[in-house]
Amino acid sequence: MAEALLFYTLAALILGLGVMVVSARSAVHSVLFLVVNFLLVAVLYVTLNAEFVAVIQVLVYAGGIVVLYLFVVMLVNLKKAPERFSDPRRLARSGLLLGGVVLALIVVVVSSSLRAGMASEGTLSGFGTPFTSGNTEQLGWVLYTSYLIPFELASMLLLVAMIGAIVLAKRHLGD
Amino acid sequence: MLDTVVIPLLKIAVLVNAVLVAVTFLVLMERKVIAWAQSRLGPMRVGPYGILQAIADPIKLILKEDITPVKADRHVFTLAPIMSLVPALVVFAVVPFGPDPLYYIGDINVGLLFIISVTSIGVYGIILGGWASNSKYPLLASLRASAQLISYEIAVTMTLVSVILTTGTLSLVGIVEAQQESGIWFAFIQPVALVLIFIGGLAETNRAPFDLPEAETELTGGFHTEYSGMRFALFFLAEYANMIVISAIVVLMFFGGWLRPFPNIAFLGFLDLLPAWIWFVGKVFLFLYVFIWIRATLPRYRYDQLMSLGWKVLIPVAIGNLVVTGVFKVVF
Amino acid sequence: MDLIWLIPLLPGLGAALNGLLGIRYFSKQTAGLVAVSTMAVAFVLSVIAFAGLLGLPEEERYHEVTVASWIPPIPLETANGIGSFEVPWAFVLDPLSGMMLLVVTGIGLLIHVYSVGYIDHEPRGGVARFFCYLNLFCFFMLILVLGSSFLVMFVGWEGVGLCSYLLIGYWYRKQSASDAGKKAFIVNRIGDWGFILGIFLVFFTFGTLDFRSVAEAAAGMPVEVGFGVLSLICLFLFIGATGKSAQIPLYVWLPDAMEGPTPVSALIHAATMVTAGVYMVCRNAVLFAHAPMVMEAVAWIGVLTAFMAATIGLVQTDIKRVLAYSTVSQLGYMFLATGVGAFAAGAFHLMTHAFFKALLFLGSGSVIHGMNEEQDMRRMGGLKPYMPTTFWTMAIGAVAIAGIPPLAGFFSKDEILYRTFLHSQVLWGIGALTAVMTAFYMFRLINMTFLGRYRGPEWGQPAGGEAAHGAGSHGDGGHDDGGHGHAWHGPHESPRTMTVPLMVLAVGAVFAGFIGVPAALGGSNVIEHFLEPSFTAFGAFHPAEEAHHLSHTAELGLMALSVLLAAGAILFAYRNYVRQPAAADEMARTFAGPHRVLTNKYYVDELYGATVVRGTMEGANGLWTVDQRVVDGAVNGTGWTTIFSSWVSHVLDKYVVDGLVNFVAWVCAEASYVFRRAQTGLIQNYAFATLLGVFAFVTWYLLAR
Amino acid sequence: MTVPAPRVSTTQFDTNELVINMGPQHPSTHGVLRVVLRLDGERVLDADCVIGYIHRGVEKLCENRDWTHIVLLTDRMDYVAAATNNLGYVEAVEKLMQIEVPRRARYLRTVLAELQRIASHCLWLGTHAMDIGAMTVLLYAFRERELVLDLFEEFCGARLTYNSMRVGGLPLDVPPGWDRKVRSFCDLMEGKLDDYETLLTNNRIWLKRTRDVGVISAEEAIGLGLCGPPLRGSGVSRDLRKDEPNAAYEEFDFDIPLGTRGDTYDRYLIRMEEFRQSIRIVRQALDGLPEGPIMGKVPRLLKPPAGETYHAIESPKGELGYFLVSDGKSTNPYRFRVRPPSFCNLQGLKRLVRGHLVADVVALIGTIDIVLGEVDR
Amino acid sequence: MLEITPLHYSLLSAALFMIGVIGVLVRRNVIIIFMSIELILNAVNINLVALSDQLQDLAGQVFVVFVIAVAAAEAAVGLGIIIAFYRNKETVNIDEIQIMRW
Repeated sequence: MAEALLFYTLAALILGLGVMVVSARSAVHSVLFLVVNFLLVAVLYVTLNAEFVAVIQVLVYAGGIVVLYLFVVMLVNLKKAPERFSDPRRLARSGLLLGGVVLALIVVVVSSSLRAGMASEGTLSGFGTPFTSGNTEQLGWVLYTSYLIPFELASMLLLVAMIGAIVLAKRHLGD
Repeated sequence: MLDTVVIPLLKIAVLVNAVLVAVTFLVLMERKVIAWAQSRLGPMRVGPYGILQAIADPIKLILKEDITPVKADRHVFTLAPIMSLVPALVVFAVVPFGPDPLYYIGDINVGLLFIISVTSIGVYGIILGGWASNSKYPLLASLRASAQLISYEIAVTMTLVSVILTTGTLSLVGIVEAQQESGIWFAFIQPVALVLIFIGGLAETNRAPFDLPEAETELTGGFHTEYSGMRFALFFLAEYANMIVISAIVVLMFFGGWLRPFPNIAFLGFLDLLPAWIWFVGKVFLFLYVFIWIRATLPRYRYDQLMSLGWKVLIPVAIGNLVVTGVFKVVF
Repeated sequence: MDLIWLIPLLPGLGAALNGLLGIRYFSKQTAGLVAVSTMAVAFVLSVIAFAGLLGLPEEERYHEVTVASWIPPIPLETANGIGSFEVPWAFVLDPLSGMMLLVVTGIGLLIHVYSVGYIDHEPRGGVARFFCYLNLFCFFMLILVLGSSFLVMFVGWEGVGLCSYLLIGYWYRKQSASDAGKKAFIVNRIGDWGFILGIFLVFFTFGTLDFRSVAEAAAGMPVEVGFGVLSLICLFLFIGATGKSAQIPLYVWLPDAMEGPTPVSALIHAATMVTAGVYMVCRNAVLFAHAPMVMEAVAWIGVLTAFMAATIGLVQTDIKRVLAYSTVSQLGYMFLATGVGAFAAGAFHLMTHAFFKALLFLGSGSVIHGMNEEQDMRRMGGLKPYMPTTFWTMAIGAVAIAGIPPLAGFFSKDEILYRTFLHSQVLWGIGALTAVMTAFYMFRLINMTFLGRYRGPEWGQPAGGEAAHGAGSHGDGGHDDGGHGHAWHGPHESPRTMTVPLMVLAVGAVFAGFIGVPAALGGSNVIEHFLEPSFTAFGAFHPAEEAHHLSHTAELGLMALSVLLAAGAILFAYRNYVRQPAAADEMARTFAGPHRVLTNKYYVDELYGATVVRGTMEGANGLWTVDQRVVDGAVNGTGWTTIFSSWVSHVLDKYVVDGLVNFVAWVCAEASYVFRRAQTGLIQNYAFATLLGVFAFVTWYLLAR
Repeated sequence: MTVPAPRVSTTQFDTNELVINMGPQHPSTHGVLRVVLRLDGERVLDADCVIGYIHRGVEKLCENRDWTHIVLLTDRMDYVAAATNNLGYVEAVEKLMQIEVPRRARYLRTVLAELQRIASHCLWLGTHAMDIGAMTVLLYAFRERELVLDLFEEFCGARLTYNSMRVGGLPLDVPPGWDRKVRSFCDLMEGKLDDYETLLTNNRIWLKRTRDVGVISAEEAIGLGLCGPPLRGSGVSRDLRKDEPNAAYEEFDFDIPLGTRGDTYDRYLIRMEEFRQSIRIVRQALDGLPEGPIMGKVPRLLKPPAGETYHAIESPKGELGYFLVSDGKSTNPYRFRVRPPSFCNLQGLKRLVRGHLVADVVALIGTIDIVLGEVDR
Repeated sequence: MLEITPLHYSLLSAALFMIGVIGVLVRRNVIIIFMSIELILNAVNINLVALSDQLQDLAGQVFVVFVIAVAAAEAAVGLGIIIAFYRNKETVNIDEIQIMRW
């Protein structure tokens, strides 16, 4: 009961904030909604016994990436938002249309896949590493054994991205 | 219901109040300590030896007019101090004041990561405060502050990893217990890490000599130039609460938390006459004193020097420390 | 004596010190000290060497020292088959070079000493530069004198020419001085052209350049009756000599060379360098003796030069120019002597002339110095009370050059005239007339300068002194302004460093002649006897043999005549310029035409300007035209041809090759108009298309299952 | 370090160029100076000083006072070094009137001027250190400055605007025992100086903030007309106390410290050494303090002969010069003009800050040691 | 309804995904488009974590870690491009980023 309440509350907030992110006029407000959204998603992760992922979500997403967005928004600091020129009704219209299309698509996919999944419920659990709450150690173990090479590749990716970002943002090459 | 809801809520209420009161007295302590360092007396008028100044200051701030600049983004302007203070208070949820579960609200297995991630949220308060003021000095200061905080956070996190390697746990209670088992404070095992975290802590709390975001002489008041009244007080509270957090982390990780000195030497047992939480608070205040002492002594870094210190000294040293720790861990 | 190579080396060392270090670091005193001390040591060494030479028996007085090899043996074609061209660095000491050695080092030393005083108001670097040049000059002059072969001599010959150029142009900021330097240098080049052709011919003829070998070979040849190869050699060599020794037609540079500092004029353009030509002829006496036609030419050119220069000297008013023309004139005497075969007399006159002409130049320098750089005699007069030493020493010099016994000039000049008389009365007549004129213009100089009324600028009060200074220093544009910081306080005697050399030279001018007292006066003509080996010893030829002697009485008569004429000229000059100053002007008015010609130096400079200089420039223009039209025309024609052919290639490339390529591109471009409509550039369109694609795919997937 | 000329882009849009106003209300502009900074990020592209906020027309006021009354107006220019201002003025008038000053008065003037220099430098040290963030030094320096002010108070009764000198001498002799107090102050001050240096001289952060900041070469310093410690910091030996001695300076033995690099740290070291040299001079003056009158022969009504004079002394800030013209008829100056060192040194600020960071601007304002009362007059 | 099944999480995820897609397709501000992409990634993460819990397989959480790493890289490079573009054109309107069209 409490669990359901918590889930519905969180889901409502997450979706509401998502809508706010997409529809906010000011980019700064958009960023703020995004932060709160991510924090709530982190709470959701905690309910799903994924404390480590939750903390990472807060640390990397909320504490790192979104700060970067905020930085850029402040740096760009537009006097006029690009949407000022566009027709709000066109926005709503196309948004609804697109929303319908996408929602239909997703519902079809999810329901069909779930139907397939329920059919073979017996095999749903039992493969992979079973875990309990407080699984950080296990996660580390998996990450550094089975997924070692992808992990290293991810770090490589981050390094390349870092260098690329510096090169792109540096004002004068050769300075 | 009692155990899961009422007692935690009570603990939270007590803790928040305790922190806030501690902050007001910390301000008084800072004024007094610096005054003594500078051969003057400090506040002397309100109450005996100015002790009641700690109460007078908040009253003054609450009663002052709360000004919102015309051109400011009002919502964000209001939100910023709150976003600054809340993470500072939330962190205390995992800080153990003693060995007994009574002394902490929760001991989660990723406690240390929790602290790091929550404190990283505190940046928003500063950035948004500077941005929302719609004024040049605060904007400059907030850009400085955010860059500074993110930079030093990397160094601090890197250093924490080496401590985690030593303890094998992310739980703060676990870290203290590990020190009890090994019978020695980690300050002696990880001295480099201690220094790094202390310096990084100074920078993360914007304290001298890294108090650039609020360098009065350069940027008038820093990111909170346009703030007044209670909203200013919230920033103020957040800063001092953060100081307490950093001191608490340092004490927990390097100075045995609530443990008395030499916890395994029996004949010093009389030291246990003092309750554990007194030891903890005493150590925390010792470090707060060091913070204040440094502020009275050192000049301020320049922005570029600060950044080069962070990136070119602290981070490499932290990585080096991590590597050395790892090697020791593997070899022994 | 084996150390004679040190003698040139010492001034060379001094020059190197002053030149490399002195200009930057030495004080004036140090620079002077270095120069003077090296010269003093050189002089002492010379005296020692000369004494050693005297100690040898007469027939062995030829000492050759080879210092180092220079040009290794190179086989070259000569008249007598393949010869070996080899020249060592060898120096020779014989009576002739010994005498010259003493003259160069002795007089050089005195002039160095004098220069210390004279050059004192130059800036520091300038002094060192001056002494560097002066020492360098002595270095080359001594190489010239001591060289044992034509080529070594030529090194010295060119070196002194260079130093002469440098020193004439010492005040290089002054236009006239640098022009004079260039003139001297270029005129000398013409002479050097002759000299070097002579050297080629010598080598081609004899297969060697060593003086002694050449003389021995030449002595073995018969005296040429007509104009043979020896005559050609001698003619070329004599052209060289006329250049260096300022004879017709190449004398024009010497008067202009007076733009240099006075000690330079004294040393180079009176005492030493200009006599190099005479010395060279004397050195090759044997060769010349075998070419009588050239000898005759030498004699005539010499006497004409002497006469012409003397006439010009009569009317010049610049004190140094008078002396310059006098030098030219005296050099003419020397060539006259060599031309008539009296080499010893020529060399003797060279030596005595060095004394009194150096004396006169230095005296004039002293006057100029005392008169604050004033050179015009018309602005002098009555200087005797102000500068007694200068006056008396200059008077001695003038008497000596005028040929009044028993001073030096008398003996040497009368020896020449006597020998000329033996050769040809016409030459003697011209020579005697020249002697008279010499006496006249010398005393005109003395009288105008020292006697009579003072005509120079006023001096006195400091303020007036400034004005006088301003007026008096018109001629010293080459000086740095700092040099004359002090006001001029009237004519004054020169410092001791300048008067002492004057007095020493005066003593020389008085007594130098006594080594050549002729037999007619009861002497034994020591000098002629002493020099004889240099002209004859290594050959069988004795030029004096064929000459017939006059009686002593006749000789005495000739002497008396010339003395009387000289005395008369002196008196005439005294009357004209001291007793009745107007008489001179009157005379000039009476002979207005000749006076103008003489004042303008026979218009020789203008003649040269119109012919030689202009001719050269026209020729150069002509050559330029040829270059422009013919040579460049050919090149441009080639270029034009290339351009045309490349244009043809370009047309092919552009319309044929590129046309194909462009056609393909055009087809592509036209085709793409249709397809590019799909590319809106709006990312969201693309994203939407992607989304639709995904939707379609998933739908198909679900339905198809 | 040479600062390259800032690249001014016209074609390319620059996201970070920012113009900010520093002052006139700003904690580090030492009064009411306004600096308009053009920034590229944190880097200063250009700076313009706007002055005149406390212009009171001192020069014009002086032309309407008689010669004696002017002394107290000079107090109001460099109000932290009033005694040296008085000294320059009265000496200028004495030069104009050719008044002989008694030896005792000249000695006492020297003592006062040097004590004033110590007080002024204390103020500079405190504020300079405060600007860079070392707050304790400010209070230390003010503590010692207080002692100097006490000495002045005992001498003339005032603590800031002393009005302490008269044309021809001093208004009054020092109280008995004053010299003993000055001596004990000197002894105390020496120890305190070591305290300051302990806090700053070898402090790594202080070195980082001042070394190679605001470097100016000797040629540039001369070209900008700098004077005082900023000039000497670049190695130019120019101190009017040595070069054109006034008061009794030629009778004392002291050194002129010179810098080598011309940066802020050198200027700091120079002023620290000047503290010590001032103490040295004060001691020598007290040792040789002659007895005798303190006023020369001066007429009741000062009426200098017609003429003009320029007299400059070395104030704590640099060359402080007075140009006075008297018409010989009235009892007022016909023209009164001051060459204020702070004004001249402030011209160097534009050059000094270019290329540095915003944080250095306050350090550089501090290092040239201005007093706006003197700049604006 | 009161029992929370993976279906609930999937639907939440799908809805969030939809919001993100709409943001990407509708907004003109490039920065907001980027933020919408972050929303999409978060939607995916929710799904991964939920199914990881359901299936008791840590691979889902590992994937989340990788997704976050990729998101960080994407944000860094993407924002670098935006800054560079803004510096040249002084705009972040995606409709104006079309100079490579034809």
